[in-house]
Amino acid sequence: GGTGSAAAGDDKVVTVYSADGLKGERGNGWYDEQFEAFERETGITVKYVEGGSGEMVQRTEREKNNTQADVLVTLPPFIQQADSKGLLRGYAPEGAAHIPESERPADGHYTPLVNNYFGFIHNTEKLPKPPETWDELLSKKYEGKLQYSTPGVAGDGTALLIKAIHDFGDRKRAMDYLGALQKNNVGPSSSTSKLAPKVDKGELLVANGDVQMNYAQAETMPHLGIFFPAAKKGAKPTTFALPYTAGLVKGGPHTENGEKLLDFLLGERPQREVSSVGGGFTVRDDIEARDDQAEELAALMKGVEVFRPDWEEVAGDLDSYLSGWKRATGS
Amino acid sequence: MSEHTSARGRGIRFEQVTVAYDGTAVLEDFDLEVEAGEVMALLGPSGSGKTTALRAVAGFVRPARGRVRIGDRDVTDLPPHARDVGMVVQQYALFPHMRVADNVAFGLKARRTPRGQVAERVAEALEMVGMGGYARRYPRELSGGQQQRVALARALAVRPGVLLLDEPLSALDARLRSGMLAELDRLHRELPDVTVLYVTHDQVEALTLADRVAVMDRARLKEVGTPWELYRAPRGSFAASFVGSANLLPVTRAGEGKVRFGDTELRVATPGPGATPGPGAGEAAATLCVRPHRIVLGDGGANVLRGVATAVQWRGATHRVAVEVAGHEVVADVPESASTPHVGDRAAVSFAAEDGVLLDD
Amino acid sequence: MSEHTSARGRGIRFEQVTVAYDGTAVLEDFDLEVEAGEVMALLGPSGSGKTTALRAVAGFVRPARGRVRIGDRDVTDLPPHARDVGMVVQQYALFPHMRVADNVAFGLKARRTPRGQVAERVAEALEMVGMGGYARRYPRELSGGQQQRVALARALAVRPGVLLLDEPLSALDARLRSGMLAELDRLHRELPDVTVLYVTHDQVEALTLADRVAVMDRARLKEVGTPWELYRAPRGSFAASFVGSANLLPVTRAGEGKVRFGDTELRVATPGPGATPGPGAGEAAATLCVRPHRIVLGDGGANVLRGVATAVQWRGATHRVAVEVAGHEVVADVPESASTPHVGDRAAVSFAAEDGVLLDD
Amino acid sequence: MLVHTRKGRWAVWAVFAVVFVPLFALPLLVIATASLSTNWSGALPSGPTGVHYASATRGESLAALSVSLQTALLASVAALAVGTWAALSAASLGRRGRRLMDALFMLPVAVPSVVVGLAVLVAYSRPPVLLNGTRWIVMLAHTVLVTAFAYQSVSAALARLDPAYAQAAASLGARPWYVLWRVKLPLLLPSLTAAAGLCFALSMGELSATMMLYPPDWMPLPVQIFAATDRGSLFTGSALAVVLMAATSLVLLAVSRIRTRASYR
Amino acid sequence: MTETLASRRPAGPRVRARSAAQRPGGSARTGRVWLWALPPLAVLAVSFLHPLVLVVRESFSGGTAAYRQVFGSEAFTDALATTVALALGATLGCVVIGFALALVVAFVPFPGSRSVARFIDVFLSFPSFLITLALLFLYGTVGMANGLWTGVTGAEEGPFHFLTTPWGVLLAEVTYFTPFVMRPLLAAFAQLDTAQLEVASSLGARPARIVRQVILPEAYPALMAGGALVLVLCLNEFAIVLFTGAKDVVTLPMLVYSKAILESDYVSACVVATVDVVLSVGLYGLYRSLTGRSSRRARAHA
Ligand SMILES: Nc1ncnc2c1ncn2[C@@H]1O[C@H](COP(=O)(O)OP(=O)(O)OP(=O)(O)O)[C@@H](O)[C@H]1O
Ligand SMILES: Nc1ncnc2c1ncn2[C@@H]1O[C@H](COP(=O)(O)OP(=O)(O)OP(=O)(O)O)[C@@H](O)[C@H]1O
Ligand SMILES: [Mg+2]
Ligand SMILES: [Mg+2]
Repeated sequence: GGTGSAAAGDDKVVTVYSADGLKGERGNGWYDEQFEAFERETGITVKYVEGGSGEMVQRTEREKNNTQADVLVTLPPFIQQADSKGLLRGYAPEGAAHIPESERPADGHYTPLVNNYFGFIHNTEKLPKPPETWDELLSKKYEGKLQYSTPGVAGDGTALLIKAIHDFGDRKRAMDYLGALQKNNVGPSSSTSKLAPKVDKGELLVANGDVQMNYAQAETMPHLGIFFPAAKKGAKPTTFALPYTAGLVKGGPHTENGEKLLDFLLGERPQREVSSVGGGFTVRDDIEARDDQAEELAALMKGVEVFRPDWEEVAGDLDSYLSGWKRATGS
Repeated sequence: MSEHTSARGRGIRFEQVTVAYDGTAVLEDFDLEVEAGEVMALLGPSGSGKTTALRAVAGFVRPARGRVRIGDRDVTDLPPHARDVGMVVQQYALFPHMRVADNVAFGLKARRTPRGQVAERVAEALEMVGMGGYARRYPRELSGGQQQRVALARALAVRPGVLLLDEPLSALDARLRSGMLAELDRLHRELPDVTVLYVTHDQVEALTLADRVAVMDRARLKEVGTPWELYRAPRGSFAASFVGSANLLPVTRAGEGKVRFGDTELRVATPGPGATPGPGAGEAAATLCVRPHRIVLGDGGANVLRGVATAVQWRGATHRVAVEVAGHEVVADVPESASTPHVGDRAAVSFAAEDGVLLDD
Repeated sequence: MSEHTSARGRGIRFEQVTVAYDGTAVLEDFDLEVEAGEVMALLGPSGSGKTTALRAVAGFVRPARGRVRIGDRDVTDLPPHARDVGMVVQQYALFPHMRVADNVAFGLKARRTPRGQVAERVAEALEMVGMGGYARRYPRELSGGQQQRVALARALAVRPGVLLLDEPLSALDARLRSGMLAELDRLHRELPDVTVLYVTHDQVEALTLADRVAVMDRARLKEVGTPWELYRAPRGSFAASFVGSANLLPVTRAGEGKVRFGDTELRVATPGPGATPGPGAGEAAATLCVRPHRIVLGDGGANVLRGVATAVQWRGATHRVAVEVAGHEVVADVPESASTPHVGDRAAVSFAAEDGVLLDD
Repeated sequence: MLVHTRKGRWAVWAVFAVVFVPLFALPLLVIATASLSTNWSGALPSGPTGVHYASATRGESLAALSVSLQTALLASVAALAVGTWAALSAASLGRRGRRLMDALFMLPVAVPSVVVGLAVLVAYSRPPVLLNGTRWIVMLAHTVLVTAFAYQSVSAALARLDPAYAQAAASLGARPWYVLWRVKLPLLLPSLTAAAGLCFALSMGELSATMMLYPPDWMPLPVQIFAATDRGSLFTGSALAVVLMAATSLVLLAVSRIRTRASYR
Repeated sequence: MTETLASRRPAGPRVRARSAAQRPGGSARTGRVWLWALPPLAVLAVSFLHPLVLVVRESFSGGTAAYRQVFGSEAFTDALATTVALALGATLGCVVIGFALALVVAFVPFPGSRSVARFIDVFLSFPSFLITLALLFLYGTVGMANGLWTGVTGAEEGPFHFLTTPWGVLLAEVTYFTPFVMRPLLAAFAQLDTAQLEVASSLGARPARIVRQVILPEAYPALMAGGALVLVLCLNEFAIVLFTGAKDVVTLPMLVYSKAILESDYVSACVVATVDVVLSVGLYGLYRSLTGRSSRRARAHA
């Protein structure tokens, strides 16, 4: 992380560019613990830069001529975007075999590290029972009390589009719905994280979020509840995975160390700690976490259908998704 | 020149005014009354507190003690704009971003003079100071004297009840100055109710324009009186030497109407207004004041002093001759036409008994 | 006072210098030579271009035409700091962020005077202007006259070869002023190589301090000469009236040594240095200059004028008596002691033949 | 000195308070309060606590603070030097030259700082100058972003500077650089310190461009504040912000202690 | 306090004579002057102009197609209008409020007014998004202000709903940018010749007139310079807008951000950025020529 001191010995370092979320601001996040353990084990220091999920890709691309990063961690569809720009090179880390194949690309250019799910939040005080379906959100009582992050601006906003398209079955119906929702929507929000305090305060009744983050936030925000609206009455609530996904950067200065880091992070112990320390879900199917957090998280996800968007397609069609949404909502 | 109702008959009164900067008093227990319609000149050495006294009247500085009255109002706590004074400050302080005409119009507009009158009064004031042709200039495009005249016009234009002038003519040449003096004089005749407090270091200005003169020294008032009084019968040696030039001779009293200067006994007609011929007066030390122009060369007068000429200086209309008598330099201003001794010659000078004034100190 | 090598013998020469602001010339075809070591006083009405002339020497303003030389160097294109001049500007321009001592030390440090000497020379300069006790003050904490003296000390401290003084004593009272004049005089005797160009509007200053006086009017040089010449035998009426006061009487020539004023025939001894008794001179109009103090009351002189007293003004050492003669006001300065007529009385005044000077214009 | 009556002064101060409190005091107060709260769900916060400060003064945050301070110090000094130099030389140019300089030095603020960040990154991630991944690129970007402010303040002050002082100095034999150093710059000092403070504070708070640029071992505090708030840790973020502001005000205070006698008041 | 302030005398005379001749147009001299301007220009060129040129070049990398596309989009024109309107409004607000506050601090000082001025400076170091956040706690629908209101009146809802409108952005920008106006103003006020204020007041001018006719013209260059900065900064303010999140507040810098970062459309981002730069410079130029004219009127030749 930011040290302000001179870097350690040159070849005993690895540089990670990562989307934010896995590092604790009190030095107690998943990254914090794992990086420390990694250094203890291998003597390699991790240098870390974080930013928005899209930003990190942009930055890696802008630095192509003098690459600094060895490992890039970000969320879909940005990891796919990075790959399509040719920023990543293939590597199959040691633990990768335990990750379901459907979650990994054939060329092995990237691997999920920590699982996370898209979700919604509601104020448990003013709205004890969360809405079950999308349609309920059109009710008058949500006027000016509902907000979702802007698709195209915030990654989670894009995710909301994806879920809507999935739930409504096709793009047109999803867009029509979002157009109708606009009268209740407060307006764009660049960042999802800003929505949680608003919901907790009762400024908003409903907003979008992600499970790992909201779960962590609930610690300081007592009125926060997580839910997943269903496509229609009676249907199962749905969500999809938004895993933190890592790839090795092509031309990175310490690629070997990067490989070691990926191996380490996908190792058994770090993956076991994903839920207890990170509030997320392990990506390995051979590990079952048993700590309290893991059980609570599992309870949350109970009965929720997890679908898998075609990220390649999303990455390719993102522009048309966005223009469609803009047209529908008049933004 | 008709209306100036607000100005009627308002004098200035300083009551025990003390002004201090950082603890040192630069005006101390200052007591002075300027009567309504009077022109009072303030004379004094550089740094004696003249400007400070004016600033206290204008309200730029708050006395640490004492009160300032204008007319029957106690203005000590009043803001400057409510005091109806006009001031010309020593450094002019023209508004650099306004043209000359706007500078002069400023006070008029501030007092909401009807628009029609403003232009007329501005033109009038500028004409009065001979700056009619410069109305559209900016101050920085004027010479020093021109700037000063604009500052004067700016203060005159508002026709305040009280006019505070801080060396308003110091940057002007003698001719222009006497022209301006005549203008001020004329103005004062036209507006006899205006009270004027006037700082100057020019004797002629003080003597010709002022009804009375106040002499200051080191933050204190030394003496007040009509020019004539101060000139002819000053009380103290400070005022004597400051108003006009003076020979101040250390003498000892030698009986009624007589003093002794060195070896010479001199006759003096006036014992000095405040001289107290007390018990020891017979031998008491005193100071005799004789004006240089009252001293003539030669031994024709009642009192004759003999010595050696040490300097002769031509000063235009006069020669100033210095003669050393009994270890003291006695200065005489003699007409240019008189024949003067050479430096080093023995010379005698003399003066009439009534031209020697015995001072208090 | 020992070293000031750079200063040796450098005069100032204006060669056809023209300075214009926005197209109007404020100094026009100005030709003047100030010799090395000379003190030249610049006299002239407000706005006549005196300051501008000084600024041209200092390098603050570039002539549109003409050259300025200091010594044998053409400095017209030289930056101010390379000219070795010291200047006291009319508005002082003391550095507000420096204490008095630092202000005075500024020029010395700028010229890399050895550190040890700086303090000494600063103290000396401040002492000279009587500001020794104020070294640690900031300029804003000084009175007007004190600021001016600091400005003077600042210019004197560097002992420049050329000293440009723009009304350096205007804010001082008469006593202090004459003290400073004496100091300047002493300084000039000690440093005889310093060339001084001195703007003043004080006659006594000009006459007593200057070796020569240059009179300016409306951007042009009118007349140059020693004070005595200008006073006793001016050529033009402008200089005559500007240097000292003057009665300028319109007369017609009436033959050798005679002129006619109204009905009266007057004798004049000098035909005026440049008077050209040409063919028509017999009846030509001319101006006769008579100094007021050369006129006496009564008919004792060679030329007697009779009229009515119109004003009597007491001016301290003298009375100024105005007598209307043939529609003209003739002014006489008579000693205070003389008895004066009352206003409205018939009065006669007279002057000697040699006191009337016939002017060129 | 403008309002002389006691009543008038109180009236003015009342108006001042009415503008000042809701616009400036309250927002800051909110942040300060938030930094001491455990949660803020209703109109008022609850649960006074100091834990946020405990984490805000942790090693990593302190390192970030020191990074911010160093960056801001270097950037403001560099900006002040360049800006002052530019303003001084612009002042001696003709009207048109001055206009051109004005426009050029204004440009950096006319470009969205995101773009400045990206552009600088692009330009210095390729040979011959490789700055990305080093702290210098952050300092460079900050300098670029704040130079305009230094330039503006100084040239505005220069326009008001009375030429008589420089002239008097020159006539005393002072060479131009000496005049500059002993007369002009001291007279400009109030504006220079104002500009320095402005630059420093701006650099301390810069986020948009820094986000694009900062190398792993040079993370300024605002980035950390952003990271904290962005994951919903508002209160920790607030505490960090309070630390940031406290540090900034301390430095500003020090700068304002550079007393100058050139001010009349 | 007032006494001691009022009593300080100006040390400085203000001789403003400066002749045209003083800046001779000799080409040698001009050349030398430009030589002096060279070092800072070089620094600017290397550190900033060069990257900027890269941006502009990138924007033309596909010919003018990208431009045509950007100009054709409604989102762009809307953003353009919003950006300009917001910037103008915020500039006006900052100039007015900054001038008023600076006046009080400088001329009607109260104990601690200096620290208040410094306090306002601290906003400069505020990451601007935090202001939005703070305003949310204050004026949000369930914020303190509305909370107090409903608490006192018992009403259902408080009266403050402006946060998610452009007014919210305006408020945040005014809060954030006012120090940019105040700082140079306070510096300028500090150098005002007190004697002018005194004389004006003794000529009968009340405070309002003195402010208008004496102080304002003197401080005008500083005020306008501050205003110019704020204008340009507002045109490019991004974090505040980003974090306010209001339906109808999308500005050009936000467009740049979303294009460059999230849509990964660097070329369009460069196009919008270029347009933004041109807009900023254009508005700045317009502003300077408008204010410059009156400032020249106010201080001709200065
Ligand atoms: N910057 C300027 N722009 C236009 N005119 C100017 C400028 N500076 C001076 N002048 C004019 O030039 C003339 C000469 O000015 P200068 O300062 O030389 O006069 P001066 O003889 O020193 O007068 P004073 O005794 O009043 O100081 C004046 O009429 C003045 O108005
Ligand atoms: N702001 C200040 N701080 C400290 N002392 C001051 C201040 N202003 C003036 N003084 C001092 O107060 C004394 C009186 O000043 P004042 O200006 O009244 O003198 P003055 O009689 O007008 O002199 P001058 O004829 O030289 O103008 C001077 O000794 C001066 O140094
Ligand atoms: Mg004075
Ligand atoms: Mg002059």
